[in-house]
Amino acid sequence: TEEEESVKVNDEVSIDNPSGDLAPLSKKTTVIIAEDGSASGAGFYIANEKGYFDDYNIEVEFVTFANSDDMLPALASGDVDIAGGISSASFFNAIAQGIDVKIIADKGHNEIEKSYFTFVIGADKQGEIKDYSDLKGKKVAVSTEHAVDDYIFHQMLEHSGLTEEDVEFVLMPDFGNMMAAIENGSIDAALQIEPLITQGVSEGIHVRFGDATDFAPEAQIAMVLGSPQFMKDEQDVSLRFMAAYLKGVRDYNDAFKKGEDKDKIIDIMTQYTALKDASVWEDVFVTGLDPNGKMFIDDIRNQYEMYEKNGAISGEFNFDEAIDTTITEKAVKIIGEYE
Amino acid sequence: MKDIKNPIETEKREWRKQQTQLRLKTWLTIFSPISLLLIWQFLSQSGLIDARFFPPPTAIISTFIDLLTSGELFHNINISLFRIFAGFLLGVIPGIIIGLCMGLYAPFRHFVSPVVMALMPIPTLALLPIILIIFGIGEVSKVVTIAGSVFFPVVINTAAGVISIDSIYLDVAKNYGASRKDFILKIALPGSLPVMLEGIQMGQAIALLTIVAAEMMGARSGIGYLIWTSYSAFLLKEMFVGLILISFFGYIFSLLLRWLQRKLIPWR
Amino acid sequence: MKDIKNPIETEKREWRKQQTQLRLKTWLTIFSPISLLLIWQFLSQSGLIDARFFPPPTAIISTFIDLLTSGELFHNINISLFRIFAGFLLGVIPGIIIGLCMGLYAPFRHFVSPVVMALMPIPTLALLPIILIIFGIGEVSKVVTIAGSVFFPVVINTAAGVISIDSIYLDVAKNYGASRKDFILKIALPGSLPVMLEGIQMGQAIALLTIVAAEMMGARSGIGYLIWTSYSAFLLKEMFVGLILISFFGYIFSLLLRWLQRKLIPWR
Amino acid sequence: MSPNPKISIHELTKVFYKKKNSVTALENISLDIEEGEFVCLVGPSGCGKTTLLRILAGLENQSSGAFKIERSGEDRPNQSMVFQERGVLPWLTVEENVAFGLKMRHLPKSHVKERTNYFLNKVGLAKFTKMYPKELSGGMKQRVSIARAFANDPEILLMDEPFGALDEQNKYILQEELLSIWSETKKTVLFITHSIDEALYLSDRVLLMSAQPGKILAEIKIDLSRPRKLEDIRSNSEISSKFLDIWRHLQVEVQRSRL
Amino acid sequence: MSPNPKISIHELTKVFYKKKNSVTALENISLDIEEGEFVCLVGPSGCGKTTLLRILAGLENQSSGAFKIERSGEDRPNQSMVFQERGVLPWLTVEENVAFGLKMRHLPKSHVKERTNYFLNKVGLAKFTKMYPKELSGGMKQRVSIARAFANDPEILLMDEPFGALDEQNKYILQEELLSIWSETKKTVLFITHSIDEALYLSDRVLLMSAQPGKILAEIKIDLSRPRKLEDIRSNSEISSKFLDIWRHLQVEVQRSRL
Ligand SMILES: Nc1ncnc2c1ncn2[C@@H]1O[C@H](COP(=O)(O)OP(=O)(O)OP(=O)(O)O)[C@@H](O)[C@H]1O
Ligand SMILES: Nc1ncnc2c1ncn2[C@@H]1O[C@H](COP(=O)(O)OP(=O)(O)OP(=O)(O)O)[C@@H](O)[C@H]1O
Ligand SMILES: [Mg+2]
Ligand SMILES: [Mg+2]
Repeated sequence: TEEEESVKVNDEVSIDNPSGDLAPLSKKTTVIIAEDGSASGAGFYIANEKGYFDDYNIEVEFVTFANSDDMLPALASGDVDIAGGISSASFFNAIAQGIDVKIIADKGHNEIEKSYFTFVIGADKQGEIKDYSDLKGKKVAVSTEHAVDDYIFHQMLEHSGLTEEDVEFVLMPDFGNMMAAIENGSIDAALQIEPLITQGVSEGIHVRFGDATDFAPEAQIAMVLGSPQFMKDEQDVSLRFMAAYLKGVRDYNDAFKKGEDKDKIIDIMTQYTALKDASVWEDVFVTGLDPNGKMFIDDIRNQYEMYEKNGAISGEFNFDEAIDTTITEKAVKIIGEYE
Repeated sequence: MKDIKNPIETEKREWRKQQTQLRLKTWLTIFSPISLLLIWQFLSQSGLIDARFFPPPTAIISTFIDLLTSGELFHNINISLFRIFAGFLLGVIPGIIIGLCMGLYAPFRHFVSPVVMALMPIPTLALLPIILIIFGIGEVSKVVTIAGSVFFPVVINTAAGVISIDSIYLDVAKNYGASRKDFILKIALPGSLPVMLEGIQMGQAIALLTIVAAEMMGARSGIGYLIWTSYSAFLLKEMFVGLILISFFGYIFSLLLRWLQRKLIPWR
Repeated sequence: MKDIKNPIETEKREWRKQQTQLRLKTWLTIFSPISLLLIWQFLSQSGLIDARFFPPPTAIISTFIDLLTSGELFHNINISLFRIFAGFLLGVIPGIIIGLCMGLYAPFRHFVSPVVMALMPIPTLALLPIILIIFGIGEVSKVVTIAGSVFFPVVINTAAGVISIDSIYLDVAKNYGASRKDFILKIALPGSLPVMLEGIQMGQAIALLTIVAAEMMGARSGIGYLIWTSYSAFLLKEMFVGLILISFFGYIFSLLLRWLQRKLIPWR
Repeated sequence: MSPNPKISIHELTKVFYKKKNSVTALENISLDIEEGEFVCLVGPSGCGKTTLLRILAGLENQSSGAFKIERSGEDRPNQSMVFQERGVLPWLTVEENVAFGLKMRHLPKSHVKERTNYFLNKVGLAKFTKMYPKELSGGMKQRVSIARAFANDPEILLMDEPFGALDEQNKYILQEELLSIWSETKKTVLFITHSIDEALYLSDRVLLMSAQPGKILAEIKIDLSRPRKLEDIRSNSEISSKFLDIWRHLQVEVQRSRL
Repeated sequence: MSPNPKISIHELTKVFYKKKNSVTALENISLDIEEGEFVCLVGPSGCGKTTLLRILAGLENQSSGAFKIERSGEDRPNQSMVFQERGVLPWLTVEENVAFGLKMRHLPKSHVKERTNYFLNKVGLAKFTKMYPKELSGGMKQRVSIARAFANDPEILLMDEPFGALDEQNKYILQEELLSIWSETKKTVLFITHSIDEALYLSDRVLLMSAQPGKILAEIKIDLSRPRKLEDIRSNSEISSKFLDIWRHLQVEVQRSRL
């Protein structure tokens, strides 16, 4: 549109720049990132530690929220520029209310057979629950309603041929609580997340139960969200931010997929996340982060349609407007495709 | 030198003036929340405050009516009231018993009070995981969460109430040969009642403050659940309905307790 | 007929007996938390309670020392103490001013009290999003969260304190021709101080209870942050360190306030 | 003195001991009180009057010495005390307060009811049975306290300045009432007062106590006929000289205790 | 009567009106008090004594009638009141309490200091200046209250049963002190009491009030020479007969108010 064109973006590339591509910003700019302390922020952490943001004269500041829904008001008001969130009805509702937040890049999907976000069952339930259909009549804890957790839960039900009535859905907003609830037998299974999965396994609380990619191989779990001001009015910054972020994600992939410089990356992860034990990082199924920032957009649309079908969406809006990957694509073009 | 005639007329006029003032004050009490709501309505509609985050009162009321007619609200209110009442009782009764024991037996008091003092400042929110481990996710853990936060003010005030009983009443009891049981029932319990009831009043306020936290684990209904799921789903009108309900019940409960106070301590 | 000789000796013996009992009670007060910790240690080590959820005190202490030596803890404590103090002051000072005004001016009281009563029962946790919208994610919103919960007990008790001043003192002030300013400074303020300080004490307790909620949004440090991120990451030893810190500061603050009470109302 | 006094106190001493610092409140008090006698104890503030009463009432232990209250053989409590104004239990109604002692002894309901009503009538509170003490005037509260003590039917009555806080007119009415009940029940009474006039009006014998440490300085027999009238006492010059006697004694003691 | 009395009260009436229900507390009180006179007001409980004093003190408005306090022309307050025991401000020290009236008038610091010390010495509290009321006995608190009123140097002094709650010996000591300060300062004093003995000992004139509605029934001049001694009063048969006079008057009123 006209408005977008009016924003002049300095996207000239020169090898002489500290980054080897885009020129640094003339003025030091602070970008505020909202996090919930999860490992899926790896791209931000690594880019920060490795100086990719510095190269563009960007300074990042992290703030932590209890969950991604709490970030929305802050994102809408411009208090934070970037947030890591999950797709949820609340996100779409907020957009419908005029809070113009954009989904811009991948921040977490399950790797085939190595899901970081998947079901676990109580360690003592292994004899009882062998197949998804054995969950019939069981209590399963899910951390949100009308959000990606719920969506995966429903995918699982569909896959196993069960209906909503067959399984008792237990809403439990805290993943830590799920560990406690499994341990004392309050629930039989839970849709749990790394690194709690690995921790719980090693402590004998629960065991992995199948893998989420069995029934939802292409589920988009977490996304990078951008504030409207940041995406529209500060494209100089957002483009550089995205370039740096993707460099961080690529280092992450190099480390966990190719084993390059793994110690350094794990060191960074122990610094930024609550999991301080480097040896445990060797065992966890890490979050899948696409090196080109690509998302499963069709899956996000499926999720949205499910929330709408369940009556969780109030108000009208155009789904496509919620997704804006132009900056990400431009950044990939500038730093090149990942092999 | 002032000189006024007709004493009764003078005082009657004075009294009428006072009555008018009293009525004015009652009007102020009614007018104040209404004017606040009107200001809110105006600010919200005129866009001076963000209507996305502060929907105008009329919109909240219409949401309220929608929820009410759908019957959903009644269910949520019922379940929350049950939890609040049960949690309240489960906090108050042991609070009174342990408080009385603390007041009556100095060694017990010295043994228990450091533990009470150490546990009291710990936030309910931080205790949720421990409650969950011990009591599971059922109704019990919600009731226990509320009970836990009600317990402390009651136990502390009951013990303080017993200790603060004027020693002359202890002398009276001793002089008239009260047995241990009679002493507890006729002196310690009624004597500590006024301070104890203050603790219970505080406990009631805290029970309401805790309902959201209590309904954060494994709940599928309740006012607290309504509030935070509405917020999580960014349905702010529904959230405000929940907040107003809490505030309304706070008012009802404090009326109830004041009534109870009048019944239980008619001698005050 | 009983007959005892040597009155002073008898009483001396009696007094010594009492002293021993007093010392015993002090010992009980120290012994009680220690014995509790020992029992916990035993249960946890022997596997009678789940050590993964209730790590033994020794393990918690060693985690405490680790955190302490890494310097991380100091930073968290500092920032939380700052937030608590700032929030406490920001709640107490307007609380006292508005409470005094409510106590002194009946129309103001009638206007403000319905609003205060309506807002009081609303849980802090439910107000977080609204606070966030208004005050952003910086320090301000954390301080405001604490201030908001401290404000209510202070304002209510200050107003009650002013109202409860014995009318004879008002007569004294009037009889001796006190001006409005003198009346506020010499009668209303000192007269309401004891009840006001009870409100402040309650506010202090609530400030601590709120720190976890306050540090749930946009924080990167603090004891509350330590508690809930530790728990989210299932690092229960760290969580217990946080809980113990809260409890410790609760103790310190109540000592401080008791000292302040002695200084401010020496006439009690 | 009769060989079997109702109350006999023998060399009673009370010391309050607190960390190196000991106060002798009573020193070698020896005293006999006859059955049915009305004895007033007068002395400067802090001389140990209350302490003596509390020892007799079993609320405090003596440091040395002994005392004995002769039992009549019937099932009645040893003593009952009438406290100052605050001794009425605020959470019990007038009726419940009067019945308190009887209920503590778990006597049959009908008996409790009967005695309570009898004494409520005696002190003129029959119309106020269901009221709480806060609704009563100071004088009415003291009536409750007196009715409670008499209803309990003890061997002896101990009264610690029961009328100290009342105004003179009310005080006089209550004194009259007390004498009337006393003359009916013929109880032995030990009565503390600050008022010489009160002591002269009420008692058979006035005991004068010294300032700390409390000793019995002198005793003065009042052998006016009963029922007494205030007019007689005020116009009787012998009583006037007794008043001045006691007054001078106390003046000396008060001066001494102020030095 | 002199043409210019210090206090002149003319047909003062006070009605308490509450929702259809009106109580006439004072009815047509007319009264003159001379400069330097010590007048005692005696009457049954509830007859309106306190109400009269409160009207004079400006704490209550009369319903009809008028009163006037003659001004001496100097810069001094109209009146100061000595309240019952509770009138001492618990949060001020002895010194601050005595200085209270002077400070409210914002007098120079040195002047406040001087007058405060003078009256603290007068009532024998010089050693207790920094103490809080809770540490004082009842008698000492009344001393503070009296010193505060006198230090304020008002045109007249109003005293509402200042010694009502004290024991007899302390009461006598304070009465002596009061008379000594009064004779020095020559203030006009209106003093309420329940005690006939107190009225006889202190005043130049005793005013007798009737039960509700309060009227002045009679006045009795006491023309004993000063300084007076209790011994003289007790042995003086004229005073005895005045005592009985007042007593009978009050008896009638008390009986009347009980019906
Ligand atoms: N529990 C106690 N501990 C220490 N000292 C005490 C105690 N009770 C009384 N005393 C002291 O014993 C002395 C006598 O006190 P007591 O109360 O018997 O006096 P009293 O004659 O009743 O005085 P009053 O006429 O003022 O009531 C006083 O010096 C008092 O300080
Ligand atoms: N504020 C008031 N409202 C209504 N009635 C009042 C008020 N103050 C006093 N009265 C009534 O006026 C009458 C006189 O009261 P007041 O206190 O002056 O009596 P008093 O002579 O001082 O009695 P006492 O000797 O007991 O102190 C009483 O009947 C009382 O009930
Ligand atoms: Mg005594
Ligand atoms: Mg009066």
